Order: sequence, then C-alpha cells, then structure tokens
Amino acid sequence: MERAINVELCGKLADSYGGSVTLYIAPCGLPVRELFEAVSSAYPLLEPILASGSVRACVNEVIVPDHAIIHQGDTAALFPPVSGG
Amino acid sequence: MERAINVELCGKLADSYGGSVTLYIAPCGLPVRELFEAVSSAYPLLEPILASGSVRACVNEVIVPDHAIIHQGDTAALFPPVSGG
Amino acid sequence: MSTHVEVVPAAFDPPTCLQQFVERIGDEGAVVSFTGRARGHAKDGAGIEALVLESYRGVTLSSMQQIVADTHAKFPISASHVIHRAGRISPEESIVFVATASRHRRAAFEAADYLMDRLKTEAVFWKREEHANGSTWIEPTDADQSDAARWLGKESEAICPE
Amino acid sequence: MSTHVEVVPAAFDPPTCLQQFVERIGDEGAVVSFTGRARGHAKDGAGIEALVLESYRGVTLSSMQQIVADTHAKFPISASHVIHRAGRISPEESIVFVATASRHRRAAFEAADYLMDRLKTEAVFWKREEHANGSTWIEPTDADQSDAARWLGKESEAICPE
Repeated sequence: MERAINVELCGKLADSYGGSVTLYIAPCGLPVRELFEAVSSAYPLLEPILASGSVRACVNEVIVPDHAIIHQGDTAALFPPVSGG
Repeated sequence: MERAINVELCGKLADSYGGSVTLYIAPCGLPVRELFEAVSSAYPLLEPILASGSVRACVNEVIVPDHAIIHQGDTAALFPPVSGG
Repeated sequence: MSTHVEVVPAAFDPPTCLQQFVERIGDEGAVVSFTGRARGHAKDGAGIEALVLESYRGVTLSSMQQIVADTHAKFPISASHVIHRAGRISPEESIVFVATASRHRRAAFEAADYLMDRLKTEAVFWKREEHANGSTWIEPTDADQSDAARWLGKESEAICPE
Repeated sequence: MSTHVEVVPAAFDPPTCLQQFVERIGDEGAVVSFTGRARGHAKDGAGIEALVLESYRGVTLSSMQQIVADTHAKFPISASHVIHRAGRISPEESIVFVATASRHRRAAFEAADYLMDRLKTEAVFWKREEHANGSTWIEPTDADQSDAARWLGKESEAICPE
C-alpha cells in the first residue's frame, strides 16, 4: 500500500511550495530518478530546476545517486547547488 | 686629513670583530667598493664574506650601490643577506 | 592530526577562534587563518540587510568534515580549525573561519586556500542575500568553480621541508 | 588604503592583532592572516633555546614599508597589517603577523602569501638560533628564494570581481 513521505526542499527549491512536499511511495520503493519525475509532475513549478541536472537527492542524510531507491519511512530531501563560506 | 668612521657590522659579520670596526677616510670620501677592500684588508677574517658578493653597504640608513661614496661623518654599515619572518 | 569542525547558530569571534586554535597546537612555525565576512553591499552596490545560510541536518557538518579530512590527506598540515555560521547573518559578521598550522609556510597557506575553495563549492549550505525588496539566492560563482578546479590533479607543492 | 607596519621589541599576541585589524576595516568579505612562530626544534631535531632577530635602525621598518607598498600596488587589497618582532624570541612566541583584507578571497590570500615571501627574503633582519652549544645564523632557504621568485613577472590573478 502506498504511503506518504515528505520530501524536504532546500534552498531555492522552497521558494514555490515551501520547505517540503508530499509524495506517495509504493512498498517496493522509488528510484531517485523517478522521484524527480514524480515531484516535477505533482509540483510543476519545480520542473525547470529539477530538469537542470544540478539537483541532488539526499536520503537518510546521505547524498545518493540516481539509481538509489527511496523506501517508505526514509527521510528524503532535494538539494539545489550548495555554497558555503 | 683622514678621519675615523665606525662601520657597523650586522648579523654574522659581527661574529669575528664585534658589532663595528674602524676605518680612516680621506676628506674626498671613499667609494663603497673600496670600503669593502679596506675592511677586508684591515680585518682579514671578514674577507671571505665580503668577497662573496652577498654583502651590501648601507650609508645613512639607505642601502647604496658599489659606486656610492662614503663621506666623513656618514653612518655606514655592512649587511649580510637578510631574512625576516 | 588535530581538527575542529563546527557549525554555529550565532555570531562568533574570529580572533577568539584564532586564540583557541593557537592554544591547541604545538610548535608549528606557520599558522594561516581566513575569515569570510558578510558584506553590506552586493556587487551592484545595492544594500544587503542580511545573509541567510540554511543548513541541512547532519549533512552540513559531515560535508565539512569530509573537506577537512581531504585537506589533511592532501597537505602536510598538523592541525586545522573550521567554524561555519548558519542562520541569519548581519553585515560585517563572520560567516566562516578557517585556520591551518604546519611546519611549512606554503602548506599552511595552500591548505587554508584549498579549504575555502572546497567550502565555497561543496559545503552543504544554501545562501540568500536579503535586500529591502526581496532576496536573492547565491550560488558558487564562476570564479569559485575555477578556484576549486585549480586543485584537481595538482599535488601539493609543499612536501619539501622548509 | 589602510596599512599598519610595526617592529615590536617584545612578545605580541596574534589574536589581538587580528582583532585590531578587523576593527579598522570596513565590510571587506575576505580577511587572511599569517602568523610565523618560533620553533623549539631545528630541522635536525636539535633543541632551540631562542631565536634572536637583529634589526638595523630605521632601515628595518622602511624595508617592511616598501614591501607593504609593493603589495598594495600589486593586489586589490584595501588594508594590511604587518607586525614583526625583534630581539630574543622564545619557542612558540610569534615572530611575525601579517593580515590582509579584500573584497576578493584570492587577492587576500595572494597578498598575504606575497607579503611573507618578500619579508622572508628582503625584510632587513638577521636571525640566529641559539642552541645549548652555540648559535647558528639563519639565511633565506632555497625554498624561500623560489617562493619569492614565483611572483616575478606574475600579474595578480585576482583582478576580476569575485
């Protein structure tokens, strides 16, 4: 059964819909590349940034590659380009 | 009439004869290159360092070239290679 | 190897950081520090009311720790100190303090320089400048990217004893 | 352009120098400092009891002032601070403190680096290390000479706004 997870939106990604959005994930999980598509589809103002290739996914506090799987109960976030200092 | 001037010896130049030596200078003065020769001759332990080409003369608090003239009453010093920091 | 890496939520004092750093090192001959400070004016001259730095959970600190570990692997430094502010920062307050210590002058300079280049492009923060009429997100500049790229494939020049 | 150049006969505190420097600058985004400290051991491991720095009348200070003026001419920095110790220096005491401020991170780093390379090879001091069994004069090393030579004919890379 699908369950909702919050996807935290960092930096400029929060400008349109606030600091997080909700997605539904099947028990078998969702690959990161499909997470990008699902977020773009449900929250179209994010589509241009997500399509830019510069956003990374962070799952359970680790930046993960496109083929990683997000499971129900995971803590997920999307990172636009970072800059310290 | 010749007059004595003190030539201050800086850094390692002071190891052999202390911090200054005395030379006699004619009223017309003495070119720096002859100062080197006069000091080497009167204070032979300084000859190897003065012959190394690495020692500079300082007259009245300005580092001067070989053709500068030292006059009676000038403040003269010899500088081996410097190093700060 | 002695490191200190910290994200702080409130204003900090770089001279005090330098003091703390010097107190915990030995007789290293060379200490370099860098302080990055919030500006009161943007490049176009417009006033900046504040710089806001967002961080993300433990990821921000661990990104900094990785950069510090890489720096110690790359340069012959014996100690480093990295403090990074998060939250809302007023003009002239400090954003980041980095210090390095080494027997070798070149190593201390290069390691601090490298730390800053990596922090600018890889530390997990998001920055925005707040102006009278809104805010602007700040991403690494082309200069930041090319500064960071200088180090790719470059071995330290500072491996010979000074 | 704001400079401070000083030869001091007694121990000084680099964090206090950094504090004084930061207090007199504006909203420059980048501040770099270098502290050179006396070591307790020579390169061969032998204990050093003290480092003695001889200076010469006004020539020492004016040599430092010339180096500072050249640095401001070469790099887009707005302020600098140079303190140099003279006399007998115990291990872990500071020998020299240099700080630079700029809008540009690279300029601040390069200017501090350049200041130190020039001070090492051109500031009018003579140094000797005192050991249990005598003393050794210290002249610029080959590394110091080649560090200083890096800048010959090299234009600042930091002329573009960051």
